[in-house]
Amino acid sequence: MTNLQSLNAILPVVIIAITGMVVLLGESCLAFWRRSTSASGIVSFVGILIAGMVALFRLDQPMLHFKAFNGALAVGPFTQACTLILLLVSGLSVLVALTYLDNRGLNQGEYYALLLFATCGAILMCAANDLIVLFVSVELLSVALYILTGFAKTDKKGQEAALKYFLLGSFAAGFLLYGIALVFGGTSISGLIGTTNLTLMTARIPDTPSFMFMAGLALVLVGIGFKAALAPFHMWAPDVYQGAPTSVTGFMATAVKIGAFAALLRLISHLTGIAHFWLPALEVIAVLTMVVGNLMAVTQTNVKRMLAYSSVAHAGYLLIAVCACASTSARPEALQAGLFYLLAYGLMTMGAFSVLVYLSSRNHDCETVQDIAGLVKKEPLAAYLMAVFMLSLGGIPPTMGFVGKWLLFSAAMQAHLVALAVTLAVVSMVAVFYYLRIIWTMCFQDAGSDTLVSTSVAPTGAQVTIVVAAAMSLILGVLPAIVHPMLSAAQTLVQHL
Amino acid sequence: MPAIILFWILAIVCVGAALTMVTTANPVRSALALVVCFLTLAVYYVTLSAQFIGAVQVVVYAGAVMVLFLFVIMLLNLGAPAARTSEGSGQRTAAVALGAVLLLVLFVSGMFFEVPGRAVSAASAQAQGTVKAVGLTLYNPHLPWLFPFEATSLLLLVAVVGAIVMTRRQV
Amino acid sequence: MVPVSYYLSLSAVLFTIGVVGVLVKRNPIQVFMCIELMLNAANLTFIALGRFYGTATGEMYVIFALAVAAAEVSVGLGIIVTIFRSRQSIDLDEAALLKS
Amino acid sequence: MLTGLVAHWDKLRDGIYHLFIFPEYWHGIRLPALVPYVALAGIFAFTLGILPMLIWIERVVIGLMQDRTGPNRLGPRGLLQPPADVLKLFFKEDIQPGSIDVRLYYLAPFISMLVALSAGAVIPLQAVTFRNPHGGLFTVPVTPGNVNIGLLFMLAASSLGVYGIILAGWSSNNKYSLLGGLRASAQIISYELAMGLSLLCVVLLAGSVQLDHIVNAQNTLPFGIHGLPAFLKGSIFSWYWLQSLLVPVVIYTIAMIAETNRAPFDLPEAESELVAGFHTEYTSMKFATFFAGEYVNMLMICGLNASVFWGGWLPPFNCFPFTFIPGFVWYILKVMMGIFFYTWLRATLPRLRYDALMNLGWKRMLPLALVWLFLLAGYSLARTAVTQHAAPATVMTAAHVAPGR
Repeated sequence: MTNLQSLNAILPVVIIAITGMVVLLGESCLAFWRRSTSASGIVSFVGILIAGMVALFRLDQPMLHFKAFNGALAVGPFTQACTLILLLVSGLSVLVALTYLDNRGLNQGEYYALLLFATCGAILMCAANDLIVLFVSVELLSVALYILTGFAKTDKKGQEAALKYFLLGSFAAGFLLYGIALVFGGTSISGLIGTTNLTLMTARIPDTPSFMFMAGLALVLVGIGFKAALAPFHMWAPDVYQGAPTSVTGFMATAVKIGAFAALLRLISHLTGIAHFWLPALEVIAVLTMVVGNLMAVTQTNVKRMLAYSSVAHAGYLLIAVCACASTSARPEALQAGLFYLLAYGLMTMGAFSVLVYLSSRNHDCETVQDIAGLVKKEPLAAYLMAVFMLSLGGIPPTMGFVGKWLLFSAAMQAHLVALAVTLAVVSMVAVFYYLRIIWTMCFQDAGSDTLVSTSVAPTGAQVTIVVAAAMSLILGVLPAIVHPMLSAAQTLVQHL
Repeated sequence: MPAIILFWILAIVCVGAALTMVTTANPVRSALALVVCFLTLAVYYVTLSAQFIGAVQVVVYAGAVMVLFLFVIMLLNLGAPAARTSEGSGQRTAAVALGAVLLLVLFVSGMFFEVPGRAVSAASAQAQGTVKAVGLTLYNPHLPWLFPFEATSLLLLVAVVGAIVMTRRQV
Repeated sequence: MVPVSYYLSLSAVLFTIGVVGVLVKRNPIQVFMCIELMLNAANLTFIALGRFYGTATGEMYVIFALAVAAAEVSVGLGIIVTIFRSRQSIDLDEAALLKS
Repeated sequence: MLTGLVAHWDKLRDGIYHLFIFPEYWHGIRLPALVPYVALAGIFAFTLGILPMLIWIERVVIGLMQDRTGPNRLGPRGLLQPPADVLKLFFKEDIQPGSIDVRLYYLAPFISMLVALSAGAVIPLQAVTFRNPHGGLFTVPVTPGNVNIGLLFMLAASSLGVYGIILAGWSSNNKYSLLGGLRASAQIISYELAMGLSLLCVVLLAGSVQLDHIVNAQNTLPFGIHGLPAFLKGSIFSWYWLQSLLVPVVIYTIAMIAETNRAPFDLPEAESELVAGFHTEYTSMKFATFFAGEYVNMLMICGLNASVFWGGWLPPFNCFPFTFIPGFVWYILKVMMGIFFYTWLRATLPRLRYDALMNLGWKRMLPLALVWLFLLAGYSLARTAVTQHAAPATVMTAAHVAPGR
């Protein structure tokens, strides 16, 4: 496999990166481009669309199961499935941003360029077959997100969120890098130098790996745990989600999680031989994350913070899929469940945040739960679609969230992770409470005194996003088989470790 | 034997500088201690015959990164902060305890480590750290380093754009 | 030659000092410097291991880590300067707008 | 007698050349092993010896350029002025301002001086030829440390020099000093990029970052054209100022002036705006150390210039009168030309405004250097393809044993 063929294999990433550079150049060189408020956004969207087409057409090409760039990347069906999910999410967030930025007078092409580069980072995280590539791509995603978080420079909360996110993110990067260093040392066996290549690593690890390797693995997991906001490393998430511009929060909540969990799934799938070492720890973290996320979400009065804790809880659910990967018999189901849940989580979270962006463009400042009281009378469409997302997040049929949870539950049962399955069932009950509370507030509480003031900006982008996300949540909730080809292709990851 | 003595001298300087960096309240002193720490690390790299990385360590970390830190500290005039009591002693104790556990784990992992079955002659090690050897490895089309290198260039582009976006005055 | 375990132990000490520093310090610039120390501890490990393997592999990791650190520094200091411009203080304790 | 001299000219010349070839062992001492110490002593002595003279030279040159006499009171043509200056600085009152950061305040000048001197550790003065006991010849560069990262070491040393200025500005607790320190750090970091890129152009052509390799790589026929007369080999036309097609040397020269904070880029100590910038609060010997550090820095950075762009110890033409003169003389001559250039600019150009300085660095020189690096890479590839010559890096292995080099 030459490097040119490898480059062809990651064509979607290349397209996205080039689109980002085109946006930057257009913004700085072309006057007519700068005068238009949304040229950059439209170009970005077109770029994502093209990349998505390429990824879609390649989904069922079996020849693409290979390691690109001499083992730096694994470009199999699993990567392609993740790429598609990420492109969907990032396309939607470009649309949301069109509304949000226009509304805030922040329309700068750099936003879209950074969004595109962050998407590149997230896709590369899914494809990374070497820990150092994982590190570089995590940083590519994170550095772009630090800037996007602080993009509204007049917003003090945004600045503060950027600082917190940056400091904790870099802290996590330190753990990740040191963990990689220890793995590099711990994988050396007699006569062979250490490696961080996942494929080579699997062959190197004996049944009882060296202590150094285990310590390194633990630090790597801590680093990824920070990025994925797993408890007890989730402290930054609520603050950052609340402070960041809402359109960024939507992207951050989805893309980072998808990237981090794809990386985690790939990493863990290569380590099933020593599952007895890491499985107990991950199970504890999963239970802790689910419980903490849901319990904290109940007490929140701010919608964005509530969604932040809910995303922590969903990280816990996703961790079930990771844990289930330990069992060889359950691994195909676990991967399928994980991928489906990532798609579901991406759609419904993105949808929920888009509703908030849409409402803020209609001058409803939706900070607290009280702000959305009686929304159904003022903005019926937005309120109903928000209800769809809440039901989906809560895992109530006939939505996508329900199917996802069901898949996770059955994967857990198949892998004999009864404790996790039971916890999932119990905390889902708690979760239903706070999601339904939002719906109840929207429908049955009295509206505040604020009146509807429509702004000059037409929130088309956000509207499209909401409708698309809601429609997909419902359709996939009823007919999950639509994405089956994608998922079954992804199952072949098992054969192509 | 002289190598081990040099190691210990540098280790004392390095750890001392790192501790000073953490314990002093004055950011300028802190930054200077870190510069000393980075310089000793550069000397370590040279003694480990990684001359290129040693030079890059000085140019990038001591020459650019820490100068930027000092520049920002001075620009924001963060000099010596007023004596503060807000640093909770409980949090500090917890942090130190956590650090002790971490240190124990990492020590155990590194303390007894031996590279199995390899004895590298000093001459061949010397040849591995030159600019030429590093370049030939990094840009070798049959090794996996080319791709992360390209990804890093994208990361640097993001950083350049980001730094300008963050600090540009007019919105 | 100094045994590789010496270097690993030294980098463990440096890494731990960095971690404790991040948790203890309240000034973001100092927190950030502690993070830099953590990254450098990892670099020392890479170089020591790579040298004892007898290849230039260790250097590769350090080159990427250096580039990442440089990128983080430029963005991080940008954020710190911006936050200072808007509120004339960067203390982490005073940064408390974000509370539930 | 004269005709005899002419007849035996070739023999005589070879005889004189052989005087420059040393035996490898002399009374059991291996001479090549002593070369670094000789070089260290030489560089140290020359640098510190010429320092007081530099100030006199500068004043005389500026005097000439501005059509006035310059120093003329002490001694013939004011030649006793330098020792008098040194004495004056020694005996001036040493004032320590209040409310300063004492340790850093005293540390700053010494950092400045030490870092500047440390750059001298890798500078190659010339190459000497030795004859081993079997009659074979080999050359050794006269440098304290012939390390394989020489150019990077110079860059590192020049980038550390800013600490002295920053610390002086900070510890003085004076707003002018602080502003000077801020300006200096921003200026030096900005111009380091262009400087590094212009040096990279040379590295690209020479294929090495070891300084004596870079000098040796210039010892070819101009542009590698075959069939040119031999006296052009390693001549002024084959040095890298021309071989890298002029632009890098221009960029380097501008950047080196900014790096050393000299006029017209002496913003950190602009007396019309900042009193004296970072060294406002320094008196007596501490001031003298700063002052000397700046001149040492200039010498070192001109030394690098002479090595990488102006052929180091190579004589301007590879023929009789020039090759007689030992290489280090040519080298010092080239360094002093750099110093003269500094003085020339100082005497003629007004100081830039700060934003103009930054614009020049970031918007003109950096893009130009980047573009030029790409062009040069293409040019070098094409040249290799046309001449079927291996990369210039291999030139250095072809041992050239002309004496005095």
